[in-house]
Amino acid sequence: MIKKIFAFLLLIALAGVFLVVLQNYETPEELNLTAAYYAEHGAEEVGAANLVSAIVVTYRGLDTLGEVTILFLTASILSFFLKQREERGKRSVRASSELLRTASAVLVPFIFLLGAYVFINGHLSPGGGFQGGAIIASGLVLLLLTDPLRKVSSRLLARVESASGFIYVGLGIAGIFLAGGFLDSRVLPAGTFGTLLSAGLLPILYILIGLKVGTELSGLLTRFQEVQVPDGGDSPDLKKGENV
Amino acid sequence: MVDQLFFNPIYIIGIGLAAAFFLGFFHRGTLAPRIIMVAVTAAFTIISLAWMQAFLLQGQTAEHGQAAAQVFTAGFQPPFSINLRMGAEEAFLTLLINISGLLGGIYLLDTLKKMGSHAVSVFIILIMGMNGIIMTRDIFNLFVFMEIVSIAVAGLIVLQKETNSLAAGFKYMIAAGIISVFLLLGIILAYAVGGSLNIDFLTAADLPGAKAGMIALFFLVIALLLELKPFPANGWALDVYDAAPAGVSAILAAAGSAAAYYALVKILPLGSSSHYTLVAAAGAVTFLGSNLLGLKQHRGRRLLGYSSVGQVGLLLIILGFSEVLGAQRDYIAAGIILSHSLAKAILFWLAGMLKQDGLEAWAALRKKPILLILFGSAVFALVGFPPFPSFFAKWELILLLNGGRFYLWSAVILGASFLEAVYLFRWFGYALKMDNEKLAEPEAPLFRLLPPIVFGILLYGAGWYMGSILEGFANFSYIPLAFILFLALIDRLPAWIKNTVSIAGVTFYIIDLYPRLEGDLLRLIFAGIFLIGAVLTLLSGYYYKGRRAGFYPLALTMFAGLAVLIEAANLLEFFYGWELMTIGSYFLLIRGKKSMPHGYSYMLFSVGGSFAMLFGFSLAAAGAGSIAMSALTGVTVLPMLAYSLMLVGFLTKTASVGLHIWLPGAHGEAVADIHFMASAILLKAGVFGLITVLLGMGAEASYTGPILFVLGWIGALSALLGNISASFQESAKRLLAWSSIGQLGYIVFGLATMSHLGWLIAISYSVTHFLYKGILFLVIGGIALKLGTPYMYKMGGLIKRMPFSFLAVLIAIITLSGVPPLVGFAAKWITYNLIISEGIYYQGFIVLISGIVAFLYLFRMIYTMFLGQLKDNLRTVREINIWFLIPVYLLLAAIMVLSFFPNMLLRPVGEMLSGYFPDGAIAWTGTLGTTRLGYYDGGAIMYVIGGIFVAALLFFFSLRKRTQQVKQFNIFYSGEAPSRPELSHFSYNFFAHYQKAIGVLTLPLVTNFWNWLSGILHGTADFFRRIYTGNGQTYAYHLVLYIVVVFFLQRGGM
Amino acid sequence: MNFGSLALGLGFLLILIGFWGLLTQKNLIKIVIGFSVVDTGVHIIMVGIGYLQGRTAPILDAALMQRTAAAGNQAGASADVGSLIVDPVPQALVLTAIVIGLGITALLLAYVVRLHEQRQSLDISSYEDLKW
Amino acid sequence: MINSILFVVLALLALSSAITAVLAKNLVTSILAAGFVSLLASVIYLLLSAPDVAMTEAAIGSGLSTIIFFYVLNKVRRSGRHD
Amino acid sequence: MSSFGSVPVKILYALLSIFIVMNIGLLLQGVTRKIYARVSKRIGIRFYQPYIDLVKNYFLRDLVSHGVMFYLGPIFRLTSGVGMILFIPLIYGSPVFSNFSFSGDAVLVLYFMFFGTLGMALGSGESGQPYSAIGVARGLAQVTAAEIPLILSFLAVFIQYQTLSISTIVGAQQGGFMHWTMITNPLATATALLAFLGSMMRSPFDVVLAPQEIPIGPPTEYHGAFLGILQTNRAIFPIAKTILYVNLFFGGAGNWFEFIIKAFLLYMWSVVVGTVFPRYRVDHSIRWFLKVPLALGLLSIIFLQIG
Repeated sequence: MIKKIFAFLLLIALAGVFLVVLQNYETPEELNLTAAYYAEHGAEEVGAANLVSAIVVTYRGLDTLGEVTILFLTASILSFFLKQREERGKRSVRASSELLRTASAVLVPFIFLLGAYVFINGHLSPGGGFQGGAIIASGLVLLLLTDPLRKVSSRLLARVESASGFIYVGLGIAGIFLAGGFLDSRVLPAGTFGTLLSAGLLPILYILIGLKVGTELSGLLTRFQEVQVPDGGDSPDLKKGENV
Repeated sequence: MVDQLFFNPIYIIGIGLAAAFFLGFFHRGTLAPRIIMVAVTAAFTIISLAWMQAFLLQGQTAEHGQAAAQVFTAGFQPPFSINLRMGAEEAFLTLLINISGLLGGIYLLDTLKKMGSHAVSVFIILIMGMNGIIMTRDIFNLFVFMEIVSIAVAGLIVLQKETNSLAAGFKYMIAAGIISVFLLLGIILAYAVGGSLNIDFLTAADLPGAKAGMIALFFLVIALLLELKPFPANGWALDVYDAAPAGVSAILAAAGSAAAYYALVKILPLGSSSHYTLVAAAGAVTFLGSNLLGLKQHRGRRLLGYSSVGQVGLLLIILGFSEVLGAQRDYIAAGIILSHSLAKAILFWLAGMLKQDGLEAWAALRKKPILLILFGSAVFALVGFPPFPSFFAKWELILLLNGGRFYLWSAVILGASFLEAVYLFRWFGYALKMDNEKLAEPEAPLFRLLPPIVFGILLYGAGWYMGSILEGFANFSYIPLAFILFLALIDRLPAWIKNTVSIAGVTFYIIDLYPRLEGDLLRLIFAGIFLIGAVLTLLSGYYYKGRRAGFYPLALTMFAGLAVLIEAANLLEFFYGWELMTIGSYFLLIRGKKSMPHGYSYMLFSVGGSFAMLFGFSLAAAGAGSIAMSALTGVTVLPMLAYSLMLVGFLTKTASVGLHIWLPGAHGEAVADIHFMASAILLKAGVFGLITVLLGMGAEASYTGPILFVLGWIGALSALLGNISASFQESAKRLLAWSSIGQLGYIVFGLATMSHLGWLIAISYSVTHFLYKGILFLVIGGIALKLGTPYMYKMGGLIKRMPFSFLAVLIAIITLSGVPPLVGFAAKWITYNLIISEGIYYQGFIVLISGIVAFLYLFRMIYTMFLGQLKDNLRTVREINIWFLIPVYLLLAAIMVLSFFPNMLLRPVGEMLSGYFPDGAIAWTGTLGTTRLGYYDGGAIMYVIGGIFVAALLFFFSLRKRTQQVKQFNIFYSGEAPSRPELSHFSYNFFAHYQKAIGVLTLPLVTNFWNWLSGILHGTADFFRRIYTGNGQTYAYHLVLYIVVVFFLQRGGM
Repeated sequence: MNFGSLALGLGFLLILIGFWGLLTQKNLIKIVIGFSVVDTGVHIIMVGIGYLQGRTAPILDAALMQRTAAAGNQAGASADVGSLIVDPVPQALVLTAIVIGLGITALLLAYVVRLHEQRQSLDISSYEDLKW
Repeated sequence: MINSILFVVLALLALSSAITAVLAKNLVTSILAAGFVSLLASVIYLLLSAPDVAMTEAAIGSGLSTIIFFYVLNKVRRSGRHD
Repeated sequence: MSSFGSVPVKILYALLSIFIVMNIGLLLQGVTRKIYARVSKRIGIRFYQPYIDLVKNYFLRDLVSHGVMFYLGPIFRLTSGVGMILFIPLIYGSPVFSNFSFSGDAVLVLYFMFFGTLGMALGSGESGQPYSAIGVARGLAQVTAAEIPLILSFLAVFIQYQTLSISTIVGAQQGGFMHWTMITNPLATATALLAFLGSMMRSPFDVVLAPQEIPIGPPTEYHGAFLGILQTNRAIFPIAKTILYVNLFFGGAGNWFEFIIKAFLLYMWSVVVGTVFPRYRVDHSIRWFLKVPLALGLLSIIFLQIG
């Protein structure tokens, strides 16, 4: 109880801090220097309609790379952290409902398609690699929900993940030699503004990001999913193809 | 110029990530991932090295700007894209990180093998992320890299799969999460106000100018500060250091701290001076707090955690004082970072080799001497001893802080450093001396041994480099140190070879030194004591059969330090010599069997003393504007404090009362020749220091009165208490040790009078004490060695077995007690003259009666050892080793010469002193000295007394008696012949009645005082460390509380 | 009514609520939940700071181009995209932050699983062996 | 105006579900409420002209995180007692 | 420098001084013992008995020695006594009886006292006789305690006259009774007289020798010619001490008659006290010396400083 009182007092004080922030914060009327520059030059320099994507992939590409790295890190850590252990005693796995199975059979392809769309069009409309990746991963979840024993091939996921990450970095380094610097998207010509094949390397990078994020998130989920699998889980090779 | 094509800093990120992603293709168990890891970290290192080398060659280490390379990403200019910078600082820090990564990776090879390729990629990303933190110039990018590092760390913690590691990792994640919340708030607010995320543009945007900007800065600074684990909001960090695999902790301490530090370095210029103050204050609290709490810690790794946190606190202080430190800030910070990182990594790596974690268990290191050497090097580097970088850094830091009148801050720094020394040396003492029979040998395969060894070498190299670029130290001669290194390298040879080499070396040095000192009698005398003493000690070293591992390098280190004292051209060199001497003497004193606690207290007093001295020197330098030795003359900044501190520093070495408690034990447990070095020679270093300071201080200024008054009383009381305590000792060695305290008391008293005669006493005592104490130490030490006990009541009747020793001791004690006709009397005579002519009656009286008391213990010693009943077990014992007798008789010859011709010593010294104190000089006619008050003719006294003695003897012979030598037990003893010598050897508790009468004077008040102080400190530490409840939520609470408190404190301050 | 300030207020409140969970709940999972609430709060603040009243998303699609043209006509000056869209930078940052947050949450939860395995307890006070 | 009212309603909903998330005794309720906070947040992002963020939050914050929470809860429940 | 004549002449005069002093000493011993006896209503010895004892001891034929140091101990002792006589100017104004006082001042005399003590202690130490060792331990402890007020009183004198030279001090006291230190500095004199008791080995400070307890203390094992030498010294040494006191506190002696009177009176002081007071234990006597005499001595210096 004392602990709660102290916590309460502390949070009151913290609220005071925040209040001071609110008091002193002035809502901006105009875009600041940086944002104005992006608004002004983003379209022509990068060639992407979605400024957020332009920023995420090029201007602040290093951040994005870092973020992808973090997901990769998390997935890697989980892979040796939540190592699959043999659990003693077999437990029956509840069979999922008919409805769910049917729904997933219908929905999953669409979900994957949607994800792909989102990250391919990331430079034009809202959405992009993260969102698309996340959508793909949620499709995967649906699969997992319907059939807990169906093991998503972690090896394949890992390969796709590694390959996309490796290519991403490779393209980034190529930018040093072929364009203005690391992760410069102007390795390819800018193309026509507003079309699918525009914005230089940006869509490609975003696709790679999408793939990577998707596989990483999936990897993450499988790790958590795997820990509750009673034993090693058999993953027949023939099922591999269906999942991705 | 660095080739950007090959050594582009972005490659560190590119290669790192590419490699990490590529590792996904591998499966665990293969060798390839680890090869890739080593190759990648090696590539990182090469890139950093290329830049570092370029900056060093351009000589722009401390310069910002021009030479630094900017790396743009995405092909756009900042602030619109993220850019990286590779300047001198970045090159230095990334180099440090990458080497740590390379070696740390090698150290972790087997752990990583078990965990598979994923763990390897996490490791690579960790190192890459730290590089990123250093290089990026974008605050949000900084955040991203910090998160990368946090998560990677959280992942690596669990390489060790224990509940504690898991709990530590969880707490760490929670803390990192909370910190990142505030960091993000700071970033976004800074962006809202400054309109940019680029550090350089934000600096120009004047954030402190806006209210919201100030708040943004607060969040940024506090978040980065919390990354640096400020006390007390750092429980989580301690757990990580404690529970993570040692290899990971090593990297965290070595590289992680450096990276987090540099993040703050980058952010702070955005803010105003109040942020610097905040950082400095947080640093001071941390440095002091965590070192205080470290006192109670009894597990190695956690203690290292405390120490790491403390060192980072020191870095924060340095950072906070950027303005004051100016161009030297980076030098100082580099020194601290180097010492801390290299030493901490070594220590953690060592911890990983041990099975148990208690401090006592570190004694297992002794089973592999190389590990012990590494441990020692690391400990000395952390405390700030030469030749390590932290020594120079600490010197500069204190100098500049005190130059800027920030006395309290430097006092806090030194105080906290002292606390650190307290636990580090306790620990080191355990490692050196604790019983290690039952401990398992440290597990040190080559891949684990290599990293600490490389770091050890780097530590020394860095120290050398830091010294060579420091103004005032650039011309320092390293030849003696090279000689010591040579001795260390030939340590496997038998002792007599090394002994000969050492004697040759010292002799050569004397010959080389002499022309440089000619004409400077004062330094010549002390050089004589130090170096001739060295030769004599080494001469006696021939007695030793076997290898005597480690003795020669350390002994020579001490003598080198003493020689540096003599030769020092400025305060820095002087201090360097002083510390060098301390190191050497510490290791010599702790060689004895039971000397662990005594070596420890010696070290503590030495460290405390040298810190006091450092403080005093820095005040002197602050006033004079230079560190030349002349700065000691007429100090203008807080002169009273400055001189007092310097004197206290030297008084610790002269073991004057109040600061003496280390001496009896330390000297009492030392081996014969070491005892000689420590007492007859080493203590004189303190005297030399006192002389140096007092010459600078003079006696004119008003503040000198109280100082000299106190000093005089310290001297007088040391003399009295030293002598009285000596009378009650049962161990001959301890008796001599106490006697040294007393004798040094005379010297201090003489110096404190600041008069011609007083100084004459001091200097002639320095010489004669060297002579007769040399004899006593060597003989008694030799006997103790031979008999295997220093206890006098176990001896007796040795005159029959060791007549040469007896004669030497007899002469020595006659000299010591000042009984005419030997030269010791000269000092007594001058003392009377001094007391009366200077009117210092009360102190003088104390000194005089202590001279009388000296008689008690001297008689007791010679009687109980040489006279009385010969014990049965000693009937066949032989004369002490000839190698002891040779130096003894050389010293004896010197005493006899000086007794006949006291003017040989007193006259030139007097003439020299007339240069400083013209009044009251002794007039000399041949051997007759005359003062205003009296006269003394050493030669005549020798002849008269000799004549009377011979005449009496002749008269006795002329009686022509038949003399019959009788058996030992043939005495008048109630008509019985005692059968056992023990029964009739009256020796134990010889002065029981004296003790009964005045034993109250020898109550260990001083010891009790220091024990009390230590108890208070430990109690405080124990009380405060209970804030570390081990509960993750409490730590989260601490973090938020820290933020809130600092926020309101700072607003209140604004 | 300015959405930006409102978002800030909402964000701060969420942070406080989240901290309450973080600091007072003993259950490890609840602590992680608290943490994710805090995270959401921070993200809302970030987006709120980038928001400019009455402006549209920073996507230069056809619709926006038309409005640009219209605005340009009204003002009688050349069209300026910058006066119509909200600040895209915070949004980009939040994207990154959300993903990072997910990573942290996932890792925290993994810790929870492993801790629970060790002691069969979700109470944070069961893991206090390391202290002082 | 509609937007404003909507914003305030959403904000209040978000706050109340956040409180539910933090205080609820039942872990399932808690997790669902936390997911709901994210979902509301993503709607708020839309109001703040941030569709990209909205999508991400919806997919990741309310989607994936919630799923992970449930996985963990499941795992913990199965392997033994809990509170 | 008051050197005179050639070395052989000086030696001759030195021997003369020693002879005179020795006789005075022996006579005083005899007379003292007679007085002692009479006070306790005994007849006592003949006053020349010490001569007889001395001669007897010297003529005992056999000696038993315990070793070199045992052998040399008495020699040390005698050297010390003789040396003291020779370093003190015995008769004021007489260059002849200043002997070797040119080679050192009062400090020399003060410290040379220890030469004999040390030699004696060492010699008796080698005998292996525990009583000797006990006696020495007691003696040293007590003497050092007594030295403390003694040094204070000497210091007071040195300070008063601003010199260390004995003849200068005596010179300053010439011109009548009122110039004596006894009058000009009574506190120092009182201190010195109390301290004097401590070094005379008489009751109440005779626990060092402590007959009936530890046969005769340090010299227990000595006999025959050894004892003869010690007795010789015992005749010389107290006179040397008293004459030092006489010089410093009682105006010195202008001739041998004055010398004998003053020495006798001073000698009697310790005798009288000794007959009146019983024996102290060592720790008692140490404490006693550290109380009254010490306080008096400090007072004397304080007065000097004020005055």
